[in-house]
Amino acid sequence: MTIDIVTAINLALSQTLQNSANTVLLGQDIGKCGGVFRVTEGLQTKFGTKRVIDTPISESLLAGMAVGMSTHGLRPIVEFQFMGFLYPALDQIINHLARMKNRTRGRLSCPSVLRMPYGGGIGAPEHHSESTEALLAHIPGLKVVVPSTPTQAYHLLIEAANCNDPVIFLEPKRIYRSVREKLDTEPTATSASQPRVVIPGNDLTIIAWGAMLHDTIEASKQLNRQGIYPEIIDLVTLSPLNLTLAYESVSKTNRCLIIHEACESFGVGAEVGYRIFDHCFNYLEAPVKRLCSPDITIPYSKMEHHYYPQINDIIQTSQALVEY
Amino acid sequence: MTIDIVTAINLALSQTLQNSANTVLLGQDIGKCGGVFRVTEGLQTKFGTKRVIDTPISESLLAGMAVGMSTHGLRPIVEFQFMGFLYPALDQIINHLARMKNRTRGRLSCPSVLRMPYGGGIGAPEHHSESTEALLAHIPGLKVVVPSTPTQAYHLLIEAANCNDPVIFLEPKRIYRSVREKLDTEPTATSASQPRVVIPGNDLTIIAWGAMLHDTIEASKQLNRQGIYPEIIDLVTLSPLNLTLAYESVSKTNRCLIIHEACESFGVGAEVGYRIFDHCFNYLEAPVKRLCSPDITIPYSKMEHHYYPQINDIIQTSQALVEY
Amino acid sequence: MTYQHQFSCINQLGVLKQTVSLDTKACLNDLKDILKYMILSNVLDKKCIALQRTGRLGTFAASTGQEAIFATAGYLLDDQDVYVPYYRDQAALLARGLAADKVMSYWGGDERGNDFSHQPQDMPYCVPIATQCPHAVGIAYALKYTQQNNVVLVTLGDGATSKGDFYESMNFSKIHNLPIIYLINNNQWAISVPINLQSGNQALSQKGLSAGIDGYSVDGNDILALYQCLKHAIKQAREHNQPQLIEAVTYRICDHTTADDASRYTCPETHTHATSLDPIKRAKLFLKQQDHWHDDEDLKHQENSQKIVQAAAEKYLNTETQPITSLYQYHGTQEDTTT
Amino acid sequence: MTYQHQFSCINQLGVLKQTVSLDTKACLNDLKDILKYMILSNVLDKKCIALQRTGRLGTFAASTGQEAIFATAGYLLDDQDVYVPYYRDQAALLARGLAADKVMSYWGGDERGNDFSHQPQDMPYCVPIATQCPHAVGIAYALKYTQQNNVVLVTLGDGATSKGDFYESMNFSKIHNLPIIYLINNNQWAISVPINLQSGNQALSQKGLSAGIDGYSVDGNDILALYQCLKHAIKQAREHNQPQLIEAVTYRICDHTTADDASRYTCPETHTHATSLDPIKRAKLFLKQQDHWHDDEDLKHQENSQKIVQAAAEKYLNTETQPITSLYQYHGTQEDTTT
Ligand SMILES: Cc1ncc(C[n+]2csc(CCOP(=O)(O)OP(=O)(O)O)c2C)c(N)n1
Ligand SMILES: Cc1ncc(C[n+]2csc(CCOP(=O)(O)OP(=O)(O)O)c2C)c(N)n1
Ligand SMILES: [Mg+2]
Ligand SMILES: [Mg+2]
Repeated sequence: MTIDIVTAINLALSQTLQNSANTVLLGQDIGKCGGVFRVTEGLQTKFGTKRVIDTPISESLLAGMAVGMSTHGLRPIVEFQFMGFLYPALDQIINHLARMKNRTRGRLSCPSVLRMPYGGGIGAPEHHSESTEALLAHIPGLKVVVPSTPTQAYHLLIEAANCNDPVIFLEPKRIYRSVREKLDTEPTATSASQPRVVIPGNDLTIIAWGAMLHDTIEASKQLNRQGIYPEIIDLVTLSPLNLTLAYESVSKTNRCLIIHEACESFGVGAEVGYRIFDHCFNYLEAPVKRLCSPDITIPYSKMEHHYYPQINDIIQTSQALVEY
Repeated sequence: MTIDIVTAINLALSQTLQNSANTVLLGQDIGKCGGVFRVTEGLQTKFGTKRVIDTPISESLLAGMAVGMSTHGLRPIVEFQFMGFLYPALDQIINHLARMKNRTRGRLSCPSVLRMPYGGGIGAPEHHSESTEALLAHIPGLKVVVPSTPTQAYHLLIEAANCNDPVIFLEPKRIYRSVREKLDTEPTATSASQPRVVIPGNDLTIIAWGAMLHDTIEASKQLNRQGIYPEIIDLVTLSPLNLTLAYESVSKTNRCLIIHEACESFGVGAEVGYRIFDHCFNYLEAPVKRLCSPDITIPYSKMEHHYYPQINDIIQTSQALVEY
Repeated sequence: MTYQHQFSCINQLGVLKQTVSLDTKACLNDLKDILKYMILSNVLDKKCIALQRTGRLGTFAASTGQEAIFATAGYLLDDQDVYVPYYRDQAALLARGLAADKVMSYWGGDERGNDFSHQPQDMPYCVPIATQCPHAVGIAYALKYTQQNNVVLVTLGDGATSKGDFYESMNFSKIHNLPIIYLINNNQWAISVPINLQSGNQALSQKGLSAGIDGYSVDGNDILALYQCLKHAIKQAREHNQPQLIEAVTYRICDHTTADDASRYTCPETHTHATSLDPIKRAKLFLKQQDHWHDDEDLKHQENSQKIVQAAAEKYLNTETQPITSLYQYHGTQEDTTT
Repeated sequence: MTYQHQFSCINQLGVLKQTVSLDTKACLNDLKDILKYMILSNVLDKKCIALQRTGRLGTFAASTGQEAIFATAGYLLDDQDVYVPYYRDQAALLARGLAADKVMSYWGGDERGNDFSHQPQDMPYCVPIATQCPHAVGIAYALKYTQQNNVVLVTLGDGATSKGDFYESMNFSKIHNLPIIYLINNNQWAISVPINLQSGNQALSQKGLSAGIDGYSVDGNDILALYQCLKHAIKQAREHNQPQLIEAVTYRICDHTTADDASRYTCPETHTHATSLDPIKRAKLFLKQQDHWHDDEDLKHQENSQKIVQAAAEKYLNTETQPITSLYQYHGTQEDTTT
């Protein structure tokens, strides 16, 4: 039986609540409603209202409570309804959640997970399609991860829930239901948050994550037919960055393309691109390229396909890069 | 008579209040107290409490009021006391100030200036030394500028106050009082927010802004004695980036160093570095280098000099780059 | 400084309470107009839901059962006043003159839905909860500063009263005595979160006390109570620069939006009861008793609304999408020299 | 649901009001201990200011004139309770057992000043205004969840009551009936902003009403009033899980911090008057009248405090700075497998 990403996360949450009596879930509509995307469906019935807490609309409070709960023995997992509603919580996240351990020289720490759906492409209203992961990646003390398959989501969430420090867990809502596979609950040998080569290849390296990874895989299939074989890397962890795998790959392929749906300037692609330029300087046969959204506000749903990179864009940019 | 940056900004504010009856100033302690850095000294006495408004401690409200004021005929200039206290306002800035014009197809726009001191090196308490300009630079619709001299600060603020859209005005507090010059109030031929070559040179290009620019100039003097002549570029506007001058320079020097006091990863240096790598790919004789703070929380004052790049670091990195 | 317990004027059968005096005929004429906008909003709701269900509209937030609140607020403001909506305000916007196709355009995923050319000073739809409150304060300050005799009316949901922006706004409004009215649509739900998990106090109007603002709770299905209360509040704000807070108590008998399924978390009995309190029905009963509405008008205005909405839908469905260049056009990053 | 007008027990001359009954001798012994911490805090303030003026300490926030509030709060909590300070709480922290050199260490720019090993569950200093309130709520939830019979006491300034975090916190505390006490140090100023530009209501305790929390205003220079009020609040929170709000009304007779110059914006007469209301002086007068403090004790405890503070200063000045590696040590970015 195959399951989707929503179900995988639900199972990981359930597992965590089962194993750790100190884990609590916080968020708007996560109780009876099961969350606006149904990720927490059934959990309140199973674990009670004290552990699965339907909260008022106070994002800043939620992040702040995560600080207080986690420094005092609980392990909060907070759901933010959409990434566009995270911003009121940034103060607590930047000034406290990320810093409490450093501030108290390790006396108090903040084991907590902040989950939220991110990204567009589902025709949602304004503010429901944000992809501002770069803001979080810039903050020392935060770990930022993005799953792209059900099994990975499952293990990544279990790992995040067991981490002794705060983890931002970004859920690619566009593929919540569309990517399915048989769930393998066996712990993996390596950490689930390590970058991985999804498809090996020799002609160029493409780095992606989340929903864009699947578009990249799709584009790759078409590129294969033209005799172009990209090596595709799933970054998984946006911060702290570990690009060892990427450096190895680019040293072999000599070409690199980075793909994300956030707007281009000052996005995650800038850091990844810079580092690859820097480390692979002598191996590059073409400039490292980025394929991102333009530096504009995300359009309302009617026009959003003019914003995100589309599969065809990936194909064309890859071709150009190989021909450079 | 020479004046410092604080005085230059004060004069620009006074000038703006004088010329534009719709300009109002908002902020904590900006009235009788004149602001914690005395930037607004005397302005309330001169222009009254209706135009120079001492506000409650509600940063989110201040940014939100700037939205409402600016869409309805006023031109608010808001002082945030320190950049570390801006975070509660990010929601209003990202979701509204930057987007109102786009959202309403130009019907409503937000001519406003958000001023704040940023950066460390003055031995201030925790949260008073933030340099998180990259977060703002990533948001389409915002202009982010940083002055580094009194005359430039004056013209840049006048320009910001006259801009029909929101401008983030970052004030390098470490050099608030230390950099002095004779104020030239004559409007410049080119816009004050254009990047500029501060010192021409041929051996490498160094890009900096704000307080670090002055450390760079200092380091450059010492490098000159060793026969190394950097070309120094003051970026002035962090977003939207205009790197034409930088590309020209690097095409000539073939080497580039970017300096900032924010932590390295996902900082402004990543975007600037990436773009220079990309555009100057065929001109570079060495990888573009960044000299930034490490990816850690800003230490309390006793240790902060272990955090920011120091003049000696600039010298050494420059030497290494020239010898690459 | 107190908050008032729930104020109502007409009972469920539309009967005027004995203690209430109807000041003028004008009032009844106004109420009749308001009722027409309520009906129009109701018909528009149904059409938008149908369009969404057939894939021709995006997520849509209806305001069924809450029409009286918005229609009255939108109707009572002057043209030069500023209305600051959240996202459930179609009845108010219609009463302010918005063309119904704009509502569809907005929920259909087109920024031009926010082009309120009928009242270009009104704020656009606001999605991030409670963030419209600080905007309203800034606008109120601007109005007072430029000595315009106008007021700002800002609406928000019961859920929005949990958010810091709301309190910070009220606090400033009171310190500076701004001409502003906060109108809460307390429909008992914030998506699936019931009011008792949203606030631990007795009445949301009580939240004004924190700022020193008088708060009123009013029956949000009672068109006359809303009319009197809002009229009073607008007057206080306009003539005395006294910020006002009104909690209109009602019930969201629709889903939160078309993306929601309220049956997952609501109780059917409560829902049935709430439906019986429908403000449109009650307003009709009342106006009939006052001889300001006649049996044939039920059908007439229903049909009339249907026509308007049908025409709007056609216009909406036949509107060309924006040129791609429009995506790039409205980001202010150019300097200019106008002062 | 009400808020109480300012509660006081002893007048300026230290005379017990007739209406007040002193329950036990124990109370007077407690008050005597509290007074000692007030004196210690006062002496520490002076020393820290001196160190700052001579370049050996960073910016420092004294609490002169506000010692009674903090010393009483710190003293009355149990060891297992959790104290959540802002940045003006040295008297409370001393009463909780913090070594005076830690205070210097913190304001001297050394993170180890936050290593409250005396009460490792207490929160560190909190600089961003009002942000400690949500932490306190999270802690209170954790305590109740694990069925510990402990309470959380969080302090904040009058300026902090303008910030959204404060209201959002109270709202949640009341919905979930958490064992939490909010204690406001209303010292009339937020740096240079006077209370009337900070809040437009009559009393800050009134802000609790928004959440349905009972609020008390108490004379913050009256050690007995504070004692009784805080004791009652702690009991309500501990035994009945009722969140509590106390506004302690006092005056900041010191500068905001050493970086401030209050003479720029305060009125000298008010300052002089406020100084005459000094809580230490009043506490001494009262305890002497109750035969719990004797003339020679003034000097004795002053000297004793001086000794403690002097030793602390020496320890602080002789402490090695941290190794550079410490800057990198406490950023949690490693996975681990403990559950
Ligand atoms: C800051 C923020 N958080 C979460 C959301 C998601 N959301 C949309 S509507 C809603 C409920 C709002 O309830 P209420 O204020 O009562 O208004 P109603 O929809 O009931 O009219 C939520 C949580 C949002 N829009 N903004
Ligand atoms: C969010 C935020 N904004 C601004 C500041 C700067 N600041 C430090 S103390 C202070 C005044 C605080 O006043 P109050 O809450 O009354 O406490 P007090 O210092 O008077 O005890 C301000 C504005 C801050 N620390 N945090
Ligand atoms: Mg609601
Ligand atoms: Mg104060």
